[in-house]
Amino acid sequence: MSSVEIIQIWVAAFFTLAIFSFLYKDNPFYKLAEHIFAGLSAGYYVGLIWKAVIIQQLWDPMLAGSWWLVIPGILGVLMFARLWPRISWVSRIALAFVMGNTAGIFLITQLHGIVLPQMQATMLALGGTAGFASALLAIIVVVGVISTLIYFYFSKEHTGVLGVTARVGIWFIMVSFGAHFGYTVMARISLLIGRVYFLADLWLPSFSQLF
Amino acid sequence: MLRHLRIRFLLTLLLTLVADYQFAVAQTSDDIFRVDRINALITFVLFSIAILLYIKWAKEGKPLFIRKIAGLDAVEEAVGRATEMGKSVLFIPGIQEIDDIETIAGISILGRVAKITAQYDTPLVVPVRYPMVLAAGQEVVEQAYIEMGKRDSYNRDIVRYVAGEQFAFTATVNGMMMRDRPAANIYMGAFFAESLLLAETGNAAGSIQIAGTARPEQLPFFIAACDYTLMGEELYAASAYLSHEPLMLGGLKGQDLMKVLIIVSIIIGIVLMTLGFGDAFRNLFEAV
Amino acid sequence: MRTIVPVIVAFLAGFVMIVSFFFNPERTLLGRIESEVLVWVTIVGGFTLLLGVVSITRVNWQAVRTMKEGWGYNLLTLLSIFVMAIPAMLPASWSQLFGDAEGSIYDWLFFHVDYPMMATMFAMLAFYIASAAYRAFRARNPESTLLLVTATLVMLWRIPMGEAFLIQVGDTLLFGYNLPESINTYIMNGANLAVQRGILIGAALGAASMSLRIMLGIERTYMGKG
Amino acid sequence: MNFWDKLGALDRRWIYLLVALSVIFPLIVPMSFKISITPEARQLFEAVDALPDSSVVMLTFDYYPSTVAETEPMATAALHHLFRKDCKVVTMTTIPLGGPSMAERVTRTIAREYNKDYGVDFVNLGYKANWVAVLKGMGNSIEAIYPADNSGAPLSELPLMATVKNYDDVSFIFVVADNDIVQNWVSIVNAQYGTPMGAGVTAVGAPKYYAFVGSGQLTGLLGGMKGAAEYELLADARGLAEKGMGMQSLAHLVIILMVIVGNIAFFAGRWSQKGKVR
Repeated sequence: MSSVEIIQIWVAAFFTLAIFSFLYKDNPFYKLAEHIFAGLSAGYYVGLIWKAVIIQQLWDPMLAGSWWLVIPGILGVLMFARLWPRISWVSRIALAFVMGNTAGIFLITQLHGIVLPQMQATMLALGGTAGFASALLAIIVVVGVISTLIYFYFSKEHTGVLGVTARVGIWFIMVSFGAHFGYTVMARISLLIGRVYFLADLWLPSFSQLF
Repeated sequence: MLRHLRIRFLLTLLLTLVADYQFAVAQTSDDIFRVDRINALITFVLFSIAILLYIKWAKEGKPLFIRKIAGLDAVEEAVGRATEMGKSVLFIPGIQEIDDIETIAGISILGRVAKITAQYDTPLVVPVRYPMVLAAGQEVVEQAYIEMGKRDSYNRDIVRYVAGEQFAFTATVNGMMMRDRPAANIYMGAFFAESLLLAETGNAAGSIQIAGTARPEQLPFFIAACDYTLMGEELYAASAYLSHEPLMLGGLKGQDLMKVLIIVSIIIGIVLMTLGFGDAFRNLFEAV
Repeated sequence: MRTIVPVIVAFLAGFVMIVSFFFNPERTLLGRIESEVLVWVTIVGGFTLLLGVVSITRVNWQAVRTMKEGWGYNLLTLLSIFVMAIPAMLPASWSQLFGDAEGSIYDWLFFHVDYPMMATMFAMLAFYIASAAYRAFRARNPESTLLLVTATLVMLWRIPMGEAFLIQVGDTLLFGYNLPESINTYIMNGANLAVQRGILIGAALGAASMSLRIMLGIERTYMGKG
Repeated sequence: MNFWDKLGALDRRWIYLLVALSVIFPLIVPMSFKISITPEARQLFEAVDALPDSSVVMLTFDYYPSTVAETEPMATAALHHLFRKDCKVVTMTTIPLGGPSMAERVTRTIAREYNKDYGVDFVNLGYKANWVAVLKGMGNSIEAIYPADNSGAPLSELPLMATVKNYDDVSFIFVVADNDIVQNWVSIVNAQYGTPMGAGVTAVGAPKYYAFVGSGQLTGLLGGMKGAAEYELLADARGLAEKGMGMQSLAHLVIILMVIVGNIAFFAGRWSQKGKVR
């Protein structure tokens, strides 16, 4: 390990431990780390947008002749009108442009890319010839999808057949959320493993280099 | 007149946009109109009509039925318990800004809770993280107290601003819970990782806990740690049920109609597939 | 004027996308417009991020100026913003410390300060989950019992040690029934898939309905007050 | 205060300590287990493996530094697999905080091992804002959205990009993500342009995406660190995820134990109190 590497590791280890110190209680080290973190992240955005948007998407193409890009450039600058209450309404134009476009894409893709394919995939033949296991699976999927949809149907009281189906729905939902629970626990532990690995595999060995 | 012009404008726009200019470089298909996407077009048209019609009806004040969400009974029961015990109720409308629809739903449920606490003079505490949410929350709570004829019991500190980042906010609220030991904690809105910490502390403080959020990764934790949980769309439905706000209500009803159509289509598909000649029907839903 | 212009802009920006979906972009004027609009949106979108930075700067500057309690921390945030941003905006041709390539100040601060902190923030949750598991997750009713039982099975199934255990259980108690495989088939690809599909369809309808309202200018919450 | 109450009121820092020990212990006493492969991971691997040599594959770095422990092993294993197969790799990201830096560093590090040349064998497009428009816009023209790559070189100067104009020229999209973006890759790109895709996601999101695997919109799925470990094994690129499995095992057991003991303490405490009232 070179001395530069050792410094890098110690800096990273210091901030890792400063964040972990919140587990004991809120303290100045955590506050310090938290505020530096907020600042660096904001600074990262500035560097990124400067390069990826202002230079690459606006400045260079405009120099190359795409003068009309001045329009989105102005729209972008209008966004900052938000900061002054008196002219903040101007920023709505820019915001409306982005929101409207996203809405237009979403309106179609949610129906075309999610609702239709998911409906189609649920149209399964029940009791086919492929054997008991796949027949059972088809029934589980079909009953699960329909009863979940009915559970989240609000225009009728959940009584009678609807009530029974919604009841089945809730059991299905609990199984699915149980799976979600298990997976989420797994996710959080993995992240801890990542940090412990860094501390144990890189930081600890650097001690022997120091002394 | 204006309406007529609007339609003319739209048609002209449409025709200019899709006229055949022949500057194709590489053509994937010869048709200008994507005939293969007609199923998406039909879905899109049906969907738009359903939503817009119901919103129109809701605005006109037509009675549109939404069932009462079971979770709302649980909320009322919890507030009732707090009254009996002479303890306070803690309500958190999520940790997001006011432009998040989950926060909006949370605030409208807060209106209902405030009415009950006003009626029985039960202390209510609402910590919020953003000035805009503070303003909206204060407005709703004050309105509720006035409606119940308890203008005098209202004070501006019911909804209070707790500054700070996600975990700092959580730490402060947790402190409040352990100190005041509220009889009921109600969480309605957008929650993230702090859901765990809040629910855990509330549990240690011995409070009844009711939660509602649309975030699927937080729902399981709320279900396991709270006495009742409003899941996903139930949060919006509860809010529409209480506020009768035409956009929310109309949207919800329109979506419900679509759900019926979807369920019916799925069932037809399943029956036809099971009988062995469903492929043609199933292909109607092919997304290309 | 203050609402009608944004509403028209929102409508047109969305309308182009919907029409172009149903027509062949290559042969119409529409295709050209669609492409251009999308480029514009990515540009304007970039400025939204900067807006966030400006408001963080403002909030912290206010705190420093009025010497609010703990203003030293706010000053630190301000300094961090500048230390990160300014070298990144200077051309890399001046010095290798500038720009954002490997070896620059920007890259170094990101990988050795920002990155470890961000990775640690969420790692803390592992501890919180364990303590909540002990103190709050109760099998208080049949629903939450089912949830916890499924969660336990899935947690076992996803780790090699647990999987071996489940196979053992299947072998000795259930006549060689393959437990891990059926967890994958019936829980993950059965009940879970079905519920997620139902929720997906519901959420897609909700998102589409919101989009429709935004496009038509019925829903204007996003514009804010003023 | 009886035993059960004391057990219920245990200070949470003891539990934190137990979790820490469960993760540290396997580092001191290494444990190795046989890692089984789920069908979803195998499908993804086989779809990538079946691509003809020198196909163009798009690999996305749609994750924040906060989830690298789960996602980076997936991206790394995928890169090993792709470079070994001589595929051409185009990387991009929709994550503003760190995405471009991580894509650059990970890709270049692995490319060095296989002597791959930048611009010929792989390109890092980097970041552009507003992912919905980015995903949609690349369907018309990648160059319109990305006039230059991450380091600022115009796309026209990169030989690889001369053959990759839009999704039609991409054989497979390998999404590595820690957020809902997967859903948009599916509903915007796969549904409209038909490009086959598979996803490696954090465990938090994984249960949801089974619905897309079931509908055939995703060819396969890797869920969390276990999913990453599976791909590492399949692609013969052993790394961090596989090593992490031992730690993961013990920690899961600790959590399960906590749930069980916590519930016993709770119900036993309740039961003993009932006894007293009588």
